[in-house]
Amino acid sequence: MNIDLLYALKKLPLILSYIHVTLWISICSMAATLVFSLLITIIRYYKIRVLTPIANAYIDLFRGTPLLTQMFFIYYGLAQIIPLFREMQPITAAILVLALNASAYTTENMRSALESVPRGQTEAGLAVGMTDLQVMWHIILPQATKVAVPVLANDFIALLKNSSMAFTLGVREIMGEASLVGNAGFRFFEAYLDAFVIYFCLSKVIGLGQKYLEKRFSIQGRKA
Amino acid sequence: MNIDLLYALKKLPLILSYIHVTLWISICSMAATLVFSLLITIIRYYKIRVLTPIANAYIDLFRGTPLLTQMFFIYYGLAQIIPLFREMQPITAAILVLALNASAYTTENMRSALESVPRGQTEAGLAVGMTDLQVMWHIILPQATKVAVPVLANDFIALLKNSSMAFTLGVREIMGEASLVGNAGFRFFEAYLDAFVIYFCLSKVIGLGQKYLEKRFSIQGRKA
Amino acid sequence: MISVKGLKKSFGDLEVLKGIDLEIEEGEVAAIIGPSGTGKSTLLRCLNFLEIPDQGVIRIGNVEIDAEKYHRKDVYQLRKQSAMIFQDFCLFRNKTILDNVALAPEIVQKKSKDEMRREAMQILEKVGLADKAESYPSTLSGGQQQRVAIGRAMALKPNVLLLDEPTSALDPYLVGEVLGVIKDIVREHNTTMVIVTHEMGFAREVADRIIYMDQGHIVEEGSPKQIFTDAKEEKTKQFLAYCKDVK
Amino acid sequence: MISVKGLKKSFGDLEVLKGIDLEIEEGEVAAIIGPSGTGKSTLLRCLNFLEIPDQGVIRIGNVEIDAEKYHRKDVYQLRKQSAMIFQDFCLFRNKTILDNVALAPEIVQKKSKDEMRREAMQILEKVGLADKAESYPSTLSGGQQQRVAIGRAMALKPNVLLLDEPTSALDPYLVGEVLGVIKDIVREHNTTMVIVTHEMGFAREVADRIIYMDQGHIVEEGSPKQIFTDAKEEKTKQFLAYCKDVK
Amino acid sequence: ACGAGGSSSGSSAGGASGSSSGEIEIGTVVVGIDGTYPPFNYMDDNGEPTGFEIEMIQEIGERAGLEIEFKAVPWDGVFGQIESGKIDTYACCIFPNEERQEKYLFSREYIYDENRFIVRTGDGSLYKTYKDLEGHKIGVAGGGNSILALENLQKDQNLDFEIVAYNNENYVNDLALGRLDIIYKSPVSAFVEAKSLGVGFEVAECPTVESASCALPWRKDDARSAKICELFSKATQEMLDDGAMKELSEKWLEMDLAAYEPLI
Ligand SMILES: Nc1ncnc2c1ncn2[C@@H]1O[C@H](COP(=O)(O)OP(=O)(O)OP(=O)(O)O)[C@@H](O)[C@H]1O
Ligand SMILES: Nc1ncnc2c1ncn2[C@@H]1O[C@H](COP(=O)(O)OP(=O)(O)OP(=O)(O)O)[C@@H](O)[C@H]1O
Ligand SMILES: [Mg+2]
Ligand SMILES: [Mg+2]
Repeated sequence: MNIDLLYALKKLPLILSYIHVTLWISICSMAATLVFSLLITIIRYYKIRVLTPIANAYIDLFRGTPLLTQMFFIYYGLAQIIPLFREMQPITAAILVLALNASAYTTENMRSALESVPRGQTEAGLAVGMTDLQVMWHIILPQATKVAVPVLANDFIALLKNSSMAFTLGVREIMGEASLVGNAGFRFFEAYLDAFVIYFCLSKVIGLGQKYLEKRFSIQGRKA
Repeated sequence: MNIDLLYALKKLPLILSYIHVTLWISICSMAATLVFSLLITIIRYYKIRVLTPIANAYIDLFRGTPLLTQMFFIYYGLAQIIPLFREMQPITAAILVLALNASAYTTENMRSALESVPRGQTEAGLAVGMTDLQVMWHIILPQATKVAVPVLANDFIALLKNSSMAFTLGVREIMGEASLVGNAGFRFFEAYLDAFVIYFCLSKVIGLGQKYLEKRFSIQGRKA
Repeated sequence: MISVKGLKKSFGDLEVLKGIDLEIEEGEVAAIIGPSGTGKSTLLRCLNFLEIPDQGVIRIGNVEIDAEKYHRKDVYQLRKQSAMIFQDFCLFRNKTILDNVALAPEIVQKKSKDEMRREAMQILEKVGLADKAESYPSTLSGGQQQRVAIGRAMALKPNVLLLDEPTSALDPYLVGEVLGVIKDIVREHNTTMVIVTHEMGFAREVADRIIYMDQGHIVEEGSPKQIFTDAKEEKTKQFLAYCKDVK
Repeated sequence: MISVKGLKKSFGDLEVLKGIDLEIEEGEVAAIIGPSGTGKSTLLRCLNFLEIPDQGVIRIGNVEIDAEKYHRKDVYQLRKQSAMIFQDFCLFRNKTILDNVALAPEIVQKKSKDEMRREAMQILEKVGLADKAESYPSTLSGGQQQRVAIGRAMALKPNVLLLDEPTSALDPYLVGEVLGVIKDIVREHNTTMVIVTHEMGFAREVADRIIYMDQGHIVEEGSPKQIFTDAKEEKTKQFLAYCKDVK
Repeated sequence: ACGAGGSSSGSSAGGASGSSSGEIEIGTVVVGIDGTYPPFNYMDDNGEPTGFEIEMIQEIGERAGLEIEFKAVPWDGVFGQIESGKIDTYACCIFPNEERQEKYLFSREYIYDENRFIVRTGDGSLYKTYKDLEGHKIGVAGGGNSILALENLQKDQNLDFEIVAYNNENYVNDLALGRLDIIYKSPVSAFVEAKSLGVGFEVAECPTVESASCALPWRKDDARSAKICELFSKATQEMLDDGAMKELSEKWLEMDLAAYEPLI
């Protein structure tokens, strides 16, 4: 089990050639997660009738159960009932389920960030005549973002890695390819090392984005 | 793919009989994660020399790479080099790696929660003569906890589900058993349904704990 | 301009406002005085529904709201009539000083961005903070923050100004300046004002009417002269006995 | 008791304190007055190293710290000599009022819990907040919060009290009360005090010495009588010209 | 890797048959593969599928005049893929046990793939009977029926050994590292893996607990699937009869494992 670095290097291009799949799945599901979880967060923040209990049930369901089973039930199970799902490309299904799964986590994290903004900020906004939505957009969200950025970066990095679940639906991506390569010559160390390095670099990019945003949204000065 | 509910019900006790393994792995790694990430968070919060860059590198490494590869390199890779690891029980290794992995996420989340506490709170504590550590313990942590609870609950639920990775090291737990049962008769839907329900219930318990703690730590009143 | 009828508000078991009736004319400046914890801030916050009253009817201009049945839209309308200066300032922490002043007119009153920037700079000059335009609130001294809060409210040119201890962090020189600014506003825009203050000198200078509140009731109202020299109620007299500097 | 030598402090390009020298005797009450944004709060915050000076030496009691080389332990020692009342109160948001008052003596001075609880209740009675003992800061009115801040500082019975506008949210009646409390403390414990205030009447009543600050310098110091009636510097005179109520 | 092997004896007729009408449009037959089970099916240096089963199925396709497409799907997702029609069958040495036959049609078995107790070189003679297994940990692939076979053995003979199930090939690593003393696995694949690891394994002397064979599963209640199944069975039988299977087996598996006599 001595790692053959040369072998790892030789296999890197092959594994790397699936990076566009991993990226596509990750970026699409991140974007969907951002939009969807923001929507749900706002629904819950303003306790909008009817929608709030639905949102809560959704969170319970998708946060509480394994991603694998969600993939399975939605892609295969729903295909039984809803013809639309039968036509669906596996990669689309993977993106959909990943986003649904991640949103359940992310919306909880967003809520916590929103609630960390002192009530006085909302009041000041309302007092100058803004609507709830304007206060949310101009005052609360920018302040909450500062708290949310590291947490969202975590969520996105988790999502990046969860994208390997798409392999279950037959979509070959980096991790799937690594396990294929690893098994071929029983060279798990080498193949996993490649995956390890690739994911590390991709996560690092998210990490750098995180740092940039944290700086950008940090409020200067002693009382911030 | 018609789900045979009776079969699912029949197999539930068998799958459920591994709940103690899942619980043991999860609870141990949660406890370890809590302690370890708190330690790292404090090291970074006070920018303690030497240790801070080490902590940062650790976070980059463990947050940025797939859990599966971490398991592999630590359990099989280190066993090559350090004989101690060869003696290690797989369940111990799983707990160790899970905790190392989760701590990298959790410490980022804790940092964000700590930074959401206004600077004035620290200053007030210092001004009455408290040490940094006393301020952290009596003033900052309790306030940060309110922000952190939903986020930590997310982390713990994710950890609960990641505990299924222990199966990679040959530790049979709920998800592993579900896939064994699924395999035996090629009845994955039924087996996964059982796992789905069990994880849902376990997560619900964490969710209830979350709700309780959120209430407990919420600061009453309009400006909270 | 402002009319309050039967206003009641409790926090849990604590009844803070126990039935307030109040009429304030257009252009009138009313100062509310009274002991700490008596419900002055709460009354002010009820006027623009930041605190939702348990009972009572509030009218500002031609917007009337019954606390027991109202629409969100009415509340928005009510708030558009007024601006408020908070006891603890509550500046927008994520905005520069200039943006703190310019934001609301821009997005609520849809004024042009450039115009508002110019106007906001003028206001900042008036309150002596032109050099801090690009700073963030957290780097300001107490008095500077309070002046931004005043500027933010002024920028809206509202029909009604609600001021909660607007001079608490200001030195006597600035109190004089603020006094001047307030008098200007009233003269120019005929703004109606409700000022909560514990600086009796300031109240006397600025107000047309003094309202003395105690334990959730309006105990007495009258012209400054009458209240400060010839209060009718025992409570008022006791309270004012400590304000030696005004007598 | 307090000695400051060559104290300088900048925020970025902004030089806030431009070389402050100051000596205050044990038991002396010094009031710092001056325009807003002049560095009064910053000076106070430097005294207990909440703001780390760029340069200068600070001594309180027998703890002396040079800003350019110091140990964390020295800073802790320095802070144990003093208590502070913040301009924006900064009550512990996660603690009840009673705990706000009792916490520091318990964990810093290791007093017994039961004893401190009794003592804290007595202090709350003194500042008129006994009924709020179990409330949280966020539910208090402005004046109530300020009184808790005063109580919290008093509970430590420190050698040195640093007060940043301790009466800004208080009505005249309470200002009188606080004045009494401060006089009591000085009499009982011979506490040294540095009070930043813009209420000239209060400064005159309470202080042994008035220090007038402007733009990062100490412009003039002297007894209240001398400063208020016979200031030497032009700047001081100008500033005080607005304080009609004191003259 | 996939779940190889299966349990004890079977019964009933496996293979093809079923309703067939000549009118059915078959199109491309999509064959799922695990792709991680050398030498049966795995990926070559270019990431293309290769191995015994790959070549066999290609030849079946040629003989039956069917177009074949391979698709890598991990074991976890296989049966969803089959049932939702994303793939038609799955090649990974699947043993058509009784329970599985209730759910699927199986075409003609093609090879025997017996699991054996495998140990580090030199230890083979330590385990002469089942009794010798006592006190040891035995690693086994969780994805198959072998684990049931071991459990039955344990129960039937009241033996005291511990079964450790894996969802991957890590039990081979654990045997090499000495964490396990015995694994229960197809010797063919175990030896391939041992070679890659640079360690030596051998088959323990004690006999296997099951005889197992490999076949391809097909959807039931689906005329097209039944038709393909029938065509596959026919071609498989041909290959067994004319020695093509033997040839392939010797090329990839280094011995003749062709399933001349069906087990089920
Ligand atoms: N959110 C709240 N929850 C509970 N009690 C509250 C809340 N807000 C205010 N109170 C209580 O209501 C009473 C009136 O408070 P209010 O702020 O109106 O006083 P005030 O007259 O403005 O006093 P001050 O002059 O000290 O600012 C106080 O006793 C306060 O403790
Ligand atoms: N953290 C900071 N960053 C940048 N500038 C700051 C910071 N803190 C204070 N300042 C600036 O330093 C100057 C002095 O502030 P300070 O709070 O000491 O004033 P002050 O004399 O207490 O005024 P006031 O009477 O209004 O409270 C102000 O111009 C303020 O804007
Ligand atoms: Mg008030
Ligand atoms: Mg100040």
